[in-house]
Amino acid sequence: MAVRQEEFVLNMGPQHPSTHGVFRIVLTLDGETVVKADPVPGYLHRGIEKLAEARTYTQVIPYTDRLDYLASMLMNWGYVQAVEKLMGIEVPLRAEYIRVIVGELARIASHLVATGAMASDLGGLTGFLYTFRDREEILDLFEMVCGSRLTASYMRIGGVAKDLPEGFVPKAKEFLKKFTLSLAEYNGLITGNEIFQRRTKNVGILSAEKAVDMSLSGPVLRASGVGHDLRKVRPYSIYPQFEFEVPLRTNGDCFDRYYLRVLEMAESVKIIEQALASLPEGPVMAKIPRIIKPPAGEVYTEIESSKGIMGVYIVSDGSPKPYRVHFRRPSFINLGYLAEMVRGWKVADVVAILGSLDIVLGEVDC
Amino acid sequence: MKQLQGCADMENSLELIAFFLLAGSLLTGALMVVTLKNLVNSVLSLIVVFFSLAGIFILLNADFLAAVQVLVYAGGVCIMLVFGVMLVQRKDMRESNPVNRRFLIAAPLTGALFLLIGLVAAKSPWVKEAGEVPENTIEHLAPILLRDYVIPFEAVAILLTVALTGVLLLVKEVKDNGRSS
Amino acid sequence: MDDISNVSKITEPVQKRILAKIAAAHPEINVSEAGHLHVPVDSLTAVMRDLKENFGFDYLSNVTAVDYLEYMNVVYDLCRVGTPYMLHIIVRIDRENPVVPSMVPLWGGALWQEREIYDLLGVIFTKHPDLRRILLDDTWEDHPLRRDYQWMSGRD
Amino acid sequence: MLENIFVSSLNWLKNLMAAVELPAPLADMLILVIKLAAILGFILINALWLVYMERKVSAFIQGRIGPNRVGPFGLLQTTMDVLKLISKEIIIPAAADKKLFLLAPLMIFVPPLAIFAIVPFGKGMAAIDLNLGVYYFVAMASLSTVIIWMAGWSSNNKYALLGGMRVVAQMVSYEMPLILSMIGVIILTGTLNMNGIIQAQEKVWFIFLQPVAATIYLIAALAETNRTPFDLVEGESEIISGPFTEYSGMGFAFFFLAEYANVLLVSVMATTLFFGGWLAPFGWTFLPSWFWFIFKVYIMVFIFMWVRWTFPRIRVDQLMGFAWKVLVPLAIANIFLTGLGKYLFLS
Amino acid sequence: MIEFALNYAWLVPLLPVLSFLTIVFLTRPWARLSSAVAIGAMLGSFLLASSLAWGVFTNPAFIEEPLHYSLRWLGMEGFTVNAGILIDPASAMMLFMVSLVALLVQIYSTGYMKGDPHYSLFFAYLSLFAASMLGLVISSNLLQMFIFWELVGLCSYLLIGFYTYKVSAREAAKKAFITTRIGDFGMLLGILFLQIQFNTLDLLELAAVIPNFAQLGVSLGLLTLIAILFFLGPVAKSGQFPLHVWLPDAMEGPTPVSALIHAATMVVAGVYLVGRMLFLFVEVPGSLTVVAFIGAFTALFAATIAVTQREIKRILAYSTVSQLGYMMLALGVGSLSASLFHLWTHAFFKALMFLAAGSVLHALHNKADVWEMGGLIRKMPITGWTFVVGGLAIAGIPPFAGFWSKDEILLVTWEYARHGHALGYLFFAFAALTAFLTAFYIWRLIFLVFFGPEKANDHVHESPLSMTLPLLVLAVLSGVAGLIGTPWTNLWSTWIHFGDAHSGEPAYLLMLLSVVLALAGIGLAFILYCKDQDKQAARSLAKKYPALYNLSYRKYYIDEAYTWFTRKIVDGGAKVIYLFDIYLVDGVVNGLAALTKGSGQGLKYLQTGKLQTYALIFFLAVLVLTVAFNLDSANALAHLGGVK
Amino acid sequence: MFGKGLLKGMKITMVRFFKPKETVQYPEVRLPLPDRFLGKPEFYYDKCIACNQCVAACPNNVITLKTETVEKKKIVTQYYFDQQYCLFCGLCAEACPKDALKFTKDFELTQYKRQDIKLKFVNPEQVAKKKAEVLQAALEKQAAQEKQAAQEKQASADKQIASEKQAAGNEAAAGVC
Amino acid sequence: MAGALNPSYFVVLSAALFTIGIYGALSKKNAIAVLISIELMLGAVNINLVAFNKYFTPEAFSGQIFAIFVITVAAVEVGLGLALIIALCRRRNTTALDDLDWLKW
Repeated sequence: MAVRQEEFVLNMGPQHPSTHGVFRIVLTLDGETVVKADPVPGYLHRGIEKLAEARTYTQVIPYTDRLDYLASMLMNWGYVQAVEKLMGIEVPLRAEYIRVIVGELARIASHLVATGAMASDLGGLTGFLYTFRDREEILDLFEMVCGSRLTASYMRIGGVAKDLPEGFVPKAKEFLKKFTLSLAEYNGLITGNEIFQRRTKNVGILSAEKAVDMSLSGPVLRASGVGHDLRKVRPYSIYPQFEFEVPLRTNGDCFDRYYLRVLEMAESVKIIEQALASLPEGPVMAKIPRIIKPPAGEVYTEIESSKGIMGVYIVSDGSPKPYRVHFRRPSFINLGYLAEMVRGWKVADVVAILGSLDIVLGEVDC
Repeated sequence: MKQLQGCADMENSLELIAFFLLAGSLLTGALMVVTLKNLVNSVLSLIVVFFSLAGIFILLNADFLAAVQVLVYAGGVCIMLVFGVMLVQRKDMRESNPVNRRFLIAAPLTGALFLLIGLVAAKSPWVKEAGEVPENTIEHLAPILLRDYVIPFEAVAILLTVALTGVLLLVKEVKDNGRSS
Repeated sequence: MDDISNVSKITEPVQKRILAKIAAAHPEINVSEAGHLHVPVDSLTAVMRDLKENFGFDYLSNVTAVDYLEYMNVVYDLCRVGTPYMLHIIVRIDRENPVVPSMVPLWGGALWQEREIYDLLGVIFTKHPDLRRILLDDTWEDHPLRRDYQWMSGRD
Repeated sequence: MLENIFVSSLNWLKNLMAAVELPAPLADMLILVIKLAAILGFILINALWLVYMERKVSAFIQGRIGPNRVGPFGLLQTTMDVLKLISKEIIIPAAADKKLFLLAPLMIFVPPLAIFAIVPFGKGMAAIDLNLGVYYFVAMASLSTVIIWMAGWSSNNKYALLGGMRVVAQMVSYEMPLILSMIGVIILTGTLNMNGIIQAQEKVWFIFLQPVAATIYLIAALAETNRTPFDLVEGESEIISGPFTEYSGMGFAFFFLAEYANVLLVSVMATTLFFGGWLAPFGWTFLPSWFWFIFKVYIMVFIFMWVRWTFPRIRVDQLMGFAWKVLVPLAIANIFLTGLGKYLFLS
Repeated sequence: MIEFALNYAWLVPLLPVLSFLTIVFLTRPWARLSSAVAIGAMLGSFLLASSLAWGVFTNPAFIEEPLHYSLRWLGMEGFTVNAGILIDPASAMMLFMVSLVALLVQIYSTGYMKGDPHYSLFFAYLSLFAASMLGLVISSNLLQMFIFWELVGLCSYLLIGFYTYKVSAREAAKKAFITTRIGDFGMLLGILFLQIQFNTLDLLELAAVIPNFAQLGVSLGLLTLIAILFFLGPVAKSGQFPLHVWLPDAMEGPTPVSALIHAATMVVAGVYLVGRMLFLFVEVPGSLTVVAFIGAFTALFAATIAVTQREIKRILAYSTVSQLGYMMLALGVGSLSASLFHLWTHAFFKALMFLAAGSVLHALHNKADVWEMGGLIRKMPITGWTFVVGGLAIAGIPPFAGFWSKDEILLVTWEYARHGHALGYLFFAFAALTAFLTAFYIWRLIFLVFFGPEKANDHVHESPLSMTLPLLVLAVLSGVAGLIGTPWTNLWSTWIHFGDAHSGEPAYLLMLLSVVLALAGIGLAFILYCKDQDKQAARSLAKKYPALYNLSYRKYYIDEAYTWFTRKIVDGGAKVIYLFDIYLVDGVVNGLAALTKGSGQGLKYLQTGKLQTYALIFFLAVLVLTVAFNLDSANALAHLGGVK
Repeated sequence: MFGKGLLKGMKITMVRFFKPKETVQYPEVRLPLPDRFLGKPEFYYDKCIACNQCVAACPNNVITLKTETVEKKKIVTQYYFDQQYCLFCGLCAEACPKDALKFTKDFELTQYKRQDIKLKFVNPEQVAKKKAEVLQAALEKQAAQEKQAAQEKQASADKQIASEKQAAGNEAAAGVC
Repeated sequence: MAGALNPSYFVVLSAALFTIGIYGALSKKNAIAVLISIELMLGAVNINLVAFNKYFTPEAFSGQIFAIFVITVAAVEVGLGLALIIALCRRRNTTALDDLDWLKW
């Protein structure tokens, strides 16, 4: 309705049901239409980069868990990969396979949260619970592997902490079989729902040029039609060995960003199936010195995390503790464009757009 | 017979009680409408007025009219007014309904008017018709409204349509670029 | 494993060629052994514009800074969308007067990253449209990611 | 025996009053008060039970178990919740309009209560058998708009105000299709009396004669009760809790229970208008009429809950657009067709 | 069908009116639908008109006794106007011709105007124009005719200025409107005089009473005045000499408009009107001579201008002016049938040439300079060859249509001269020279545009079928339309004539002369513009006689003269009047106003503008009045409340 | 078109309505935990060789290890595990060469008092026992004839324990504050 | 019988309501308040109409029907009045009737 006359300021957050954590957006509204938005992050800032400077290389790993805690495996992976590159360590093949398996599982888990949260942001709470039901199974698998459900700390410099436990492979296969059915359920309940489509299609449209300009990455970028997935574009680990597609959508609206994640989950399932089928035997740790002292120098590596490009920049001064660690957090950079994206949309669309960006505040605020 | 008489008495006194209750709330509400400082409160007490009015109508054997009153006024007009108030008055609602200096003249004038009409009403010899309002008003109203008064009825319908259109045109926002929303 | 080495077999020479080309185009750039480009701060904007417009590095992946106590480095990582090629650009700046031209006019993606660096390291980006603290409180003093930052209390 | 259990007990009460020689008007009034008290009790108990039912239904749909600790199967859960809420402090925001803020939760029960007075719960089981039945429902139902708006406005909170504005826009818009969908039924029956409407469905329920009207009614009823997919008024992921944001303790409990009272109300109306009210299906009159009525109402309530836990929320402009561009024209077309049909086949 | 057409002739103009209304109010957003509506209506009109024409021409009774329906339209004391329709052979011919050309032009326009943002509107205007023109043609009454006359003027204005974004188009539209207004003003005065003097405006009645003007007490001088005033209208509308300036500028409109309005139909309305009012002119000695003189002069004058123009449509426009002069000349020498015959044939070949020119412009994206074209016939064969047919027709090469009508005009002029009118020889010379020039400039155009070396126009291609189909139809008509008026089968003059039917026997010498003149013109054009690849001869000729060339190229500086006239004379006069106005008239008025204002100044303070104050006073008054009127009588209160 | 997706969704939820539930009643029913579960840590005193590697491995300085050198052998006298700062990363257990530190499956870590969160794994008896063992071994190694000297040493060790106890008590009191 | 209701009760009630309405209409600054007061006056009229209908022409229902028309017209009036006020407010940023005097002098 047209409540014109005065614009009024609505302080959304830091405690709000759909800001996905402690995050605040100061919205200037005209009626229900957003005129201006000013996102205020930082409520979850813990200074992980500073903390890392006081810890040995290995000790940083548990802290990376706490970046994107929905896909902690991938965070671990991004960090250890950087250190490995700095030191020039060759990771055993079995370890790479395990990394791919748990990494893709983590990607599925993260996308499940995004999918469910998107549904619940739009008022469909049931979808949220359905996705969490399946996410629990992935977390069970993680628990089997490393003893933790959320903050895995599973990867080590030079490999992974432990070999896969007994019974993991069959259980994972069983999960994948079940999960394919679950995907159909999400598509029926959420994707195919006309109300959901009305709420998300052509809302918060992001052009490909703008997405590249704003350094957006991950599903947000690919939903705008830019096929920049590091697993294909700059393959790391053993991704070239697997056959999978990088799904692309072209409209760049909320629906595309949502649906792209659903499609990516299906692709991840494919990758895991292949990896499980061809899992080689062998050690899971490379031979590394007891005290990790990388040579002085700096390195920047990137992996494709569930939210986008996760980059790690490490400066070493030759001591056992990193001189400087910087994480390029995809959520943080993706969120930088929120203010532009929500302008001109309704309050309800702000929620949808924020949900479709899929941010994790642990990662944003670092 | 006596029983019946008592019954009628009872009925009458109940009616009277009802009348005074309704009239009391009606007038209180009306006074609140014109005296309250907050316009929103005024509008909300208008709802009280309309409800009491509906009660009076029921007392006057006009139940259909009472329902119309509630539907149109309490349900429609008041919401419209509330919305209108919100649209035009955004800051400081507390003092939104002030009185101007003219009330110094208006108050005695209206008092006199009331006295005049009251006097006339009190002194008039009311000659009551023998008949009673039939029970089932709606069945009697419908044919009259749609047969004898069909032309005024249609005229009012057209009036409503035209007025609605006019309202839309008036309120339609003109955006800065000259196009209307 | 073979596949991976194949990939790097293809990409590395190309990457080197790109570096050589850039070095040829901009003599002021010093290409290190590890393939990092050391760009003087004065010619940063020009070099970056050239890299974006003529070399096709259209994606600013990462911006950060490092405090070396004597000086500071601002580090940029560029990449070409859809290709594996990346550039690692290092700009040395004065620690006492840490001023760098903002990359926001070239890449909107620098918007928040530069704010973060300003917040945590105190590097000032000229012509940045909205240089405020982003993670820390507005009333916070000093910049915690500098190496000489002393924190008041806490376990570490 | 079962059929008349309520009616005969009331008659017994009447006889008792006659025996003690209470004056007739007074006795009538007393009877009416008793009836209304019974209805109030019915509403409150049902509201409590419906909260429990909603929690169970949502849990079952989501693969959970739901409340199961307090009492058998958690039946006493909501009772305990209400007790807890009653014991909580009533917090009034400093900037609120105190009188209205306190008045709103009290008033919220008035429209449902007033409407339930005319609902025929079974054969001859209406507290007041009003001629204007349906019309009265429409008139009264429009009131809750003002009350919820009152709550939103008086809270002096931006989310509450947004919610209040939404409630006005939404409920006024959806009243149109709601009323228009009823008109089809009224054309068929020729009466506004709810008993009359029920009795007209002896042969066939109006859901079969008026499927379009029934659909429109159900959709509009969802919107009128502010339930998903039309729960924009509360819209917890957008505007926290809308007009109820600032309410705590008992005020909140009132609104919460009133929502279920309203759900019950629209279900009752749906049952009456389209599902034959207290008429037994297939002639299964071995169960009393009031049982059938309650049974059907609960089926309707279940459908409302089912819908709520399946769908996401619609957006404000889509909501308004849907009402004015889809439902209203459809309802008008339906009225036209009904009139035509009646003219062709029944005259 | 014929019966129906005769009875419902009023449907002919009504159908386009309906299509106009439909397009404007209903189908405007849907371009294709709009054009379909317009063409459908026009087709209906055409079918009706053709069966009407068939009915009229096959039934000799109608030729002598026109069909005439009328009904009372305006009526007041001493003044009654009947509106109606009058169908005689002339109007039947016009109906047929107008509806046919309009139909073809509309079909053509679907291709030509494709993609225009105001596509629907264009068809609406065309429909309105067709309706007005058809209405004009069948009007039985001068007032009615005048209304349609103005309506066609309005449509012409709208359509010339159709490209509202072009300054030149807007200017041209204004020019056309104002210029024709001068003539219309005269014509309106003429109509008023007729009404005053003869108390009727019905054409048939006027035809009956005017010959007896002397008995009715109307002086010859007045009648002469009426005739001259009347003639002003056609002079302006048909672009005769002093008021012809608007017609070439009117080419700023879309080409179909030029073809329909400024070549085939509207501009000939003047000729038609003079033809209709011939009974007036014959009564006034000398007036016909004026008509003839102006016609002859215009013919030659415009032809000389056309020789040097560069824009393709401008050449055709001057050609139109010239041909209209021919028609006027024919009327002036008293031959209605020759005039209308030329009108008939001219409509086809000129419409054809305009449409073909439009096709060329369409293909060249509105590059209009003929010097920049060339060799187009290879790329646009249909357009080219139909244009050639048009050129042959206008040049007067037998057996194409133009030959017969032009020959007829030459013949009647010659006979006019032979019958003792000294000026007749001059007219004949003018006509003959014009015939030569006509052939020359048209073929100059053809050679420049369609033959010769190709210019750099790579992407030129033939126009779509919707555009070429009308061209083909018109080409066929240009070829054969004259055959109904050959000296051997002179059907035409048995149908349409004023006074006695002209029974011409073929004047072979004149025919020969005419053909020779035409061939000479074509030959000269061929030598100068086709054979000579570099056009050196043409250029050197222009260089050699710069005065002549410039005079022609600058259109005899008539526009400049008019500009000078309005600037100096009219503005000067206006200035004098202006001074008078501001000092004398305004002085009085201002004085009065000051008086009023002064009194108002004092009283205004009663009006506070505060609504509630008024209401307060109002209620106070009610109260006071109630009390005052009722307290005096004893039982006032009871009386007041006396409800029975 | 409109409505098909809605009906499909309703079908899915209806099917779910009748399917078995996913959740379990927690205190009564417990899901099996994997072996690697990182629950409450447990310290095997006897295995510990006081190498301090777990202390070094912990990113958060959770572990404090107090040792005493008895007869050139390090003896753990106290092992604090400050659970409130633990990240449960498992690096300590991984670092332990003797598997003296392990994480159990016990995940109910809540305590009513804050000081209870800080785990003290070593009780004095164990220390005493260990010390005794070490001493015993030393004694056995040494000549049995130095009984007198050993007796004295035993006495001094007892004293040591007493003071240790007191210190622990003080620390607990400080924790409460 | 003294107790029975007669028309004068209603007429007096209506008079009271009417005068309150007039008072409001004359003395309120806010245009919406004036509009509300006018509604009160119309309500008073309706009381009279219905009361007279009951007591004088119970069978004819003219009073009730007129009351229906009055209610309808009143709704129209409020709608249009509000629209005007909103339009005015947009333009002049005031709802005070006294400020709407730019037609004076």
